Amino acid sequence: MGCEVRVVFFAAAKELVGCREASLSVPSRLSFSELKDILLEKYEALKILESNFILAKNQEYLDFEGDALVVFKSGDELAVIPPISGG
Amino acid sequence: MGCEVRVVFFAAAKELVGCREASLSVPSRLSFSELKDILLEKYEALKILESNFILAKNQEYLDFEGDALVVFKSGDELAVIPPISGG
Amino acid sequence: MNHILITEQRLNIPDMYNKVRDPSCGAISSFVGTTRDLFNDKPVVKLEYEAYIGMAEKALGDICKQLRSQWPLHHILMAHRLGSVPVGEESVAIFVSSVHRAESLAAVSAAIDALKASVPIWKKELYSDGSSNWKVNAECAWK
Amino acid sequence: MNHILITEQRLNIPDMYNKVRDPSCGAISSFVGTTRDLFNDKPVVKLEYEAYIGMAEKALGDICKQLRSQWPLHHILMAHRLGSVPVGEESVAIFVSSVHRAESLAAVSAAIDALKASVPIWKKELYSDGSSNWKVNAECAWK
Repeated sequence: MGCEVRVVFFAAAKELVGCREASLSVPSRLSFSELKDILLEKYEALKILESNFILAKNQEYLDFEGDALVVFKSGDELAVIPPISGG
Repeated sequence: MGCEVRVVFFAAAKELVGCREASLSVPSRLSFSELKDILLEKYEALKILESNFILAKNQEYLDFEGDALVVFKSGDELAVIPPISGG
Repeated sequence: MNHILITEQRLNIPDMYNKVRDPSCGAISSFVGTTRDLFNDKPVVKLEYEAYIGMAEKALGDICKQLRSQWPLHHILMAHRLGSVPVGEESVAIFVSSVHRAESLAAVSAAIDALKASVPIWKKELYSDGSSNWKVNAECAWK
Repeated sequence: MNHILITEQRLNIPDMYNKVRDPSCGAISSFVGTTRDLFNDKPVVKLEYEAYIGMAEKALGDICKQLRSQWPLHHILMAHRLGSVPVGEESVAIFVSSVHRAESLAAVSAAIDALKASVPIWKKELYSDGSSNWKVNAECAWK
């Protein structure tokens, strides 16, 4: 079963995709790599980042080193997070 | 040959001796321990510090770990320096 | 107390110092980052900061928790400016107060390291030749 | 530039921060020591600082030289207050600016350690029970 989540884009990702936020349909259970594939398929411009972005769900970083299971429910917020440069 | 130096006292040493500065006759060449003995003999109140003071000549610390030679000329400034507590 | 501040306003450094002072503390240590006029000899005309604000505030709070688990600290203030920051102005400020100096000195250094590694804030430099560049922290684990 | 200040006036912390800022620097680190209201649970009513002023200024200058031999630093400010310092007010302040953060953070820590070990300044605490005590730094090699 799928669900609707809000996806938000920042910095270089926002410039490439052309918007701050959008709606995204995702399966309620999928792996991290499958999730990235869905994003890259819907937002091809992100390919320019050459996979140099990670993801956060409801403001918690998703583990990007393993290929962990990600579980979504409707209304979740998914953030596309390019390499950071604060401080 | 001896000479006249100015001796200055600070903190607990100043309180014990009762003045900030005085004149002192010292040999022009003597060891650090001999110099301390002269001070303790002239200013007995310093004995309360139980040797917990070091000396500076013309604003340079005198080596207190060896028993180095100290050379004076007239007009030099000798400072009696109790343990410090700045910062 | 933890003071977390993410703002487009100019950072008020004296005010931040005053927020962490306390008669029970003998030490206030700080780190302030300002925007530089050069990047590898290229003159920088403007810097812009962007943040995932809700998550950044959360991440700064997590850093405070981590600091307090390591050292006895009194007040911690972590502030970051967003939007356009003119050259020479402050982009980040960290102030920590503690009873003795060792803990606040250590915490400030750990705090800025952790901020650069984990807080979702981005900096874009605009150069005098018209080019621009989204910077990447060496501390960032994904780059 | 090195700024050395020994004064009976209240230390002006914002002014000191401004003295070390520079557009070529991305980092300003600082340590400020304030007088505490307690010593081992004994309420402190007053603190008095005394200095061998000429030698203290020289010693602070030597510390700046030592710091610059270890790290690339831009401005260094070292200030100490003398005379009566009310509880909660600043007694010592060290500000260092540098291009990147590592060097100013390291220099501030080294500076306060060196000051406490070598600069001829003395602190006397006066307690609410009328007693007083010339303090001794742990860093002092003769104690």
